[in-house]
Amino acid sequence: MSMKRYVAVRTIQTAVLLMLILTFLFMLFRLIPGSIADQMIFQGASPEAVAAFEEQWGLNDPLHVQYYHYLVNMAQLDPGTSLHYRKPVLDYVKLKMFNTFILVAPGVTAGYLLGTSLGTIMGIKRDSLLEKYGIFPIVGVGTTPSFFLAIIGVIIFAGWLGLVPTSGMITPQVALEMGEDAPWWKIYTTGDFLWHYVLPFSVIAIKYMYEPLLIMRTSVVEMAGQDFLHYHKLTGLPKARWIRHLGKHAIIPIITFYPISLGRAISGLVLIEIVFNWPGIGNALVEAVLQSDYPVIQFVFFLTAAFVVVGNYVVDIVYGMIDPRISIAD
Amino acid sequence: MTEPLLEFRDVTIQYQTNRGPVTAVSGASFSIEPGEFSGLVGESGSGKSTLVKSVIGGLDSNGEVTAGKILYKGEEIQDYTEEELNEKIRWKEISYIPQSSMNSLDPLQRVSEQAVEIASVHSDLSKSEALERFKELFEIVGLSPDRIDDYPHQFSGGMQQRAITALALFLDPALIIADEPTTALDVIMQDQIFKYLDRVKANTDTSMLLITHDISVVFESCEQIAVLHGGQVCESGSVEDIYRNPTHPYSILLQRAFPDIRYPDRKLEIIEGHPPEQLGEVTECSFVERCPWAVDACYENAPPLENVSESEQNHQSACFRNDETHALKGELTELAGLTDGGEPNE
Amino acid sequence: MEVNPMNETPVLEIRNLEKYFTRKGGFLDSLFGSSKEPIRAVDDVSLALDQNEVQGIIGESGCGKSTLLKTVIGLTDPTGGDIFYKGKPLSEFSKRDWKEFRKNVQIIFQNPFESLDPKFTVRESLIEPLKIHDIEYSEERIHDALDRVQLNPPQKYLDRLPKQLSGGEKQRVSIARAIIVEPDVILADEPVSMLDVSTQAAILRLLSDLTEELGLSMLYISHDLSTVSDICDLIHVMYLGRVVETAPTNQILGQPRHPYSQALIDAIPIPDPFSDRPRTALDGSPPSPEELEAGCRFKDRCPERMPRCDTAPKKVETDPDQFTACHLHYEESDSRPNTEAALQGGNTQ
Amino acid sequence: MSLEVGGIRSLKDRFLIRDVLSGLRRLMDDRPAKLAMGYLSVMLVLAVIGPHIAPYPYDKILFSEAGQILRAQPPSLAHPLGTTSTGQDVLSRMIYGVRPTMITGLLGGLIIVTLGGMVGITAGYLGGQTDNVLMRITDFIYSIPLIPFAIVLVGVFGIDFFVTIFIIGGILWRGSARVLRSKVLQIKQRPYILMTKASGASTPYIILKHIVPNVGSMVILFFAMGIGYAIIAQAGLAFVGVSNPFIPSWGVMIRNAYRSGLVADAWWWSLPPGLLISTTVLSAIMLGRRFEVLSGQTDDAMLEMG
Repeated sequence: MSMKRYVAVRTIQTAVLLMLILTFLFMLFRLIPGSIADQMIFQGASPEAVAAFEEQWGLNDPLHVQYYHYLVNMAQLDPGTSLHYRKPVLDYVKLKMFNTFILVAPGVTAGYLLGTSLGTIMGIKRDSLLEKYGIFPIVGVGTTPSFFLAIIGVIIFAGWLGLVPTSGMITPQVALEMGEDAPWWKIYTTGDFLWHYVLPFSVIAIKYMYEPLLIMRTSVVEMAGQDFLHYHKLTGLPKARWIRHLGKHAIIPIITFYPISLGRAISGLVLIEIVFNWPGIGNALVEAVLQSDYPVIQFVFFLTAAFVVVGNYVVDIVYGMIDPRISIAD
Repeated sequence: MTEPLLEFRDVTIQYQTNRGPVTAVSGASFSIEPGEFSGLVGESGSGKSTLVKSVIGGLDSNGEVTAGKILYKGEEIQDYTEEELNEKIRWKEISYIPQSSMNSLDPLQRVSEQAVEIASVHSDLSKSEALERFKELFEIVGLSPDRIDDYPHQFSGGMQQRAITALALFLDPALIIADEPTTALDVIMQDQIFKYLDRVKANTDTSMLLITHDISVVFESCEQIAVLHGGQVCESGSVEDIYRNPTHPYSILLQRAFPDIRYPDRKLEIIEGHPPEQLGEVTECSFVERCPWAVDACYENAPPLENVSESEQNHQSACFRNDETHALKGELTELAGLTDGGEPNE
Repeated sequence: MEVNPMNETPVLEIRNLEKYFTRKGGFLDSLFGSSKEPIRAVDDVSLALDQNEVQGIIGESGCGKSTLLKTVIGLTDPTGGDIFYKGKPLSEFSKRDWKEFRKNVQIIFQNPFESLDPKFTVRESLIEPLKIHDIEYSEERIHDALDRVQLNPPQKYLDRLPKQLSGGEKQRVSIARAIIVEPDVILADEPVSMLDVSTQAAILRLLSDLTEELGLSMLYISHDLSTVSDICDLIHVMYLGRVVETAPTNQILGQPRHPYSQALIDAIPIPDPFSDRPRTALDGSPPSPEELEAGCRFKDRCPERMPRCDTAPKKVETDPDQFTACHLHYEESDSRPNTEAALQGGNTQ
Repeated sequence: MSLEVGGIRSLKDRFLIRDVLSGLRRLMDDRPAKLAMGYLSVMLVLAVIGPHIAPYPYDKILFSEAGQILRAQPPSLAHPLGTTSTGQDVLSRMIYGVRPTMITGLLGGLIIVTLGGMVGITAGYLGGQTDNVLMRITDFIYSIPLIPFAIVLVGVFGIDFFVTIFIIGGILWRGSARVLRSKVLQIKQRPYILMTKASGASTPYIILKHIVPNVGSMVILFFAMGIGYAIIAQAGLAFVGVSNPFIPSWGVMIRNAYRSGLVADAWWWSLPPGLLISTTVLSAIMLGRRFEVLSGQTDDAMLEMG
């Protein structure tokens, strides 16, 4: 299969998958007991607001027309207005997304880097003490729910040692002092933010180190047994160079596993955000569910699913470029 | 006689397992002279692969040369560390053609890149010199030189085997160890590879140690042969001597187990059983359970390698009944109904 | 199914069998405008196997011999031609005929290490075909089957799992499994190629003895002419999906007429340091079956290449009972119109 | 005649029993496996009799002799794990919590492995369009983040303990389906399957007699991992609050401890349930993994879960 064809296939598959998710969401929210309009009025919306809402989503139209409106709105990234906050969902969610991103991207990346390097060492130094006993705490972390890991962190570092705050992203005082006019990114540059950031970041890094570590360890062991690496060793490559070869191959499963891991990270992240009361989309989702804020639920859920799907797509393309067996037709 | 290029002296190799030490090779001795092609023959479980791995350091981590010496140009190399092997032996002196050539090239790297890397580690060749040299070798092994930049998956199995052979010849080694280089190939492809190896033999001083289960290939392509069974060298000598006058019961039977296309009606010999797995020290002839002529003595001691006759140089056999084998062979001919046509040059 | 008492009908006959693999062309292929030629794995192969006859099919890996076998046994459907069992075409088989056929035609595969279910004991592996074919059986029948393949005493082997058997023993169990239902035909797919040479001869002799004792017919597939010479009566040489030459064993070994058969025989190593056999004159490897040109498939590697080779050669009787598909062996005037379909071999007898 | 009939029946009986017995025998020779098995056995017993041996009813509010509610008391002889902020005995709640945990694990694991096994084996063995459709469905399921999905479903459609288990099982089968499919793809090309097929055996026969036994150890591994992941996911949902708060699961305990604001001070309240979740999950996964390793299978299944 040529690279062109490979990309085309994956692109179409991804587009279909996104459509499927959208459709699934559409159907899900049409199954909700009671009409959304009732719910809005119950929450104190004005009749005009209800009418506007129904207008935007075409709620009084037949189902296929509704579906059409729904797709158009989603495609234009216009997921409507939050029922609870009375402002456009996108505006409300934008900042939350950033908060999540700034926590999860560095956290998961750090976990991946740590896990991959530790896994490589363990795979190469088999039968060493590190390999034999080092695996226990790692597996322990893997089998501990992420939120509990976060709680342990809070108990030890915030409660007993008092090194960091128990929750939040910034001390309200600090935010207030900055004033209304400060640009939105200002708070991320403060020391106070960093102080709040350390613990959740570390918890995520530790939690997401476990899988790449195990995969890399297995992969290194497996790869070291491959004929071509054995051959390369016998050609007399110095150890460091040989390990570089090994690493290049052993890392492939890590790359292919990344989207699955990312999906799980997003899933588990919701819980970590709640423990630390971090104002990200995880918290927003739970809040929206508790307030029956359907436009927000719908959009946030779509975002998380789309993130996984698109992540998967990107990784597959990258993988295709790395491996000449895919990118070079024979 | 000159100093042998590579010499095994009473080499014993054991693997540590949780059932105790398993002896893969016990007391094996034989040598390779400079410029010579030498064949090491044995069926699976004979220890032939273990023996060659011990030379270039490919033994599994639980394997070890527990006794004896391996001498390369007179220097003991059995205790070399990885670094020493890299520095002194691998590719500069001894190169290697692995059994699984199909999977031995890095699938993510162009073949030429792999060659350049080897050159940069072991020689002073510049990149362009290395590529030039690699192109020449591609030609020698019958590949088109403009394909050096291909990826391995763009080659067929036979072509990958040739590319691997080109890499083995790359730095003009004194010795090439080829571990079943053609087992996975069809006959025509196998013959093509040997055609190019013949060319190497004619044009260079390179020696070769050919490991194979196929005695025909050794008879055709090598000057010396060693027959291995259950970790012991049964018999060694020139291919002519062993062909004409096989002395160890295993070589006698093995030779007759091979079909000869010239005599399609000849009945083939069957050797019952398998080479044993040896736990601990080996204190008997490893062929004893399969040997039709075993006597009590064969169970009590491992027979030493001894010269077979005054007239045949270097022809050695490890059997307590060396002197009787001519009579025994006669018995066999009768048993198997071997036609006289199967024994030319007697 | 009726059996011809005169045995004039071959037990198994293949007529102009074709197996083409169409490569999956989907929506995307039409998008990129790449329509692909089918892979012609088996192309116009005919043969007839009489009772108690052993025929060999010889060719290099990728020549289509394994596909041929899988098609004959019904694991994949042919795309052209037909297979006849005792005179009846498979395409007209009723359910009962199929049952009968599947009992009477048994297969033995190449890899003894994967031929037996690792979770089944020897006894269970042997009972299974009997159960599938609703054959009543007794302990004796199982013992008898193991006896026949020289696994003695049977009690020693009955309760073993495959991992407790050696390669040769496994292959013997596979054979026992095949003969336990008392078939007419055995299809053997390189059954000894993965065994040590000391065991090879034993298995070959066993197969040879069994076909004689039980009156079996056998189609034996191999890449190695030297091992089959003893066992086969007739040999078909196959190259890239086509049979290029058919002849009795001694005849083909002594006087191969097709240049490819010649090359195959010439490349076999001889266990004799004095033989001075010249190395093969052939270069390169067979072209990919995906991109075949018209005409003789061997032409690009053939030392005897002529302009005529661009048309497909027809099969002619070059010697008594020896059929060769090569332009060297007949005059141009003999040739019928050169469409491939019209050029059939006369090898069905 | 009787011998033949007996032969057939004993074949079938011995076949399954032999496999399971030999697996268990190998497990019993392995120290970590024995430990895990012992731990899980204790948990199972507690799940059955727990409520009868717990010192106090889990929801009983306890008072001191002075008539004060025993709020967040540290561990003492009377209350080895202390009390909660509403004056309940932590140890008793822990013991009560074993049952919902075990139900979640076993039921969740069962759903996961049944769905995953059915989809994976069917797709792998039948191939073609069936495979294509089933695998696209699996891809789709893979794109659904479990916890947000469960939060939405449970939050919108009402909260029920068993519903959450079904949601968890309905998502997490995807990993086992994928791995089992690729395993079956390998196995179905093996000569012994082709041989059985060529002798005319039916598809269900081949799947039941040859495919399933040969992926059996992997199925058991997925069951064990399913137990673990179901427990973790359920605890997570309980912690968020989208689970029945009146079922005294360990997840709910952690939630209560966390919500009380005493999480850092009253460590005896939040740590024990979390640690028990970890050890239970660890034991289950380790047991499955040991079983698979000892049955001589590869360990590529380990990480595809979830």
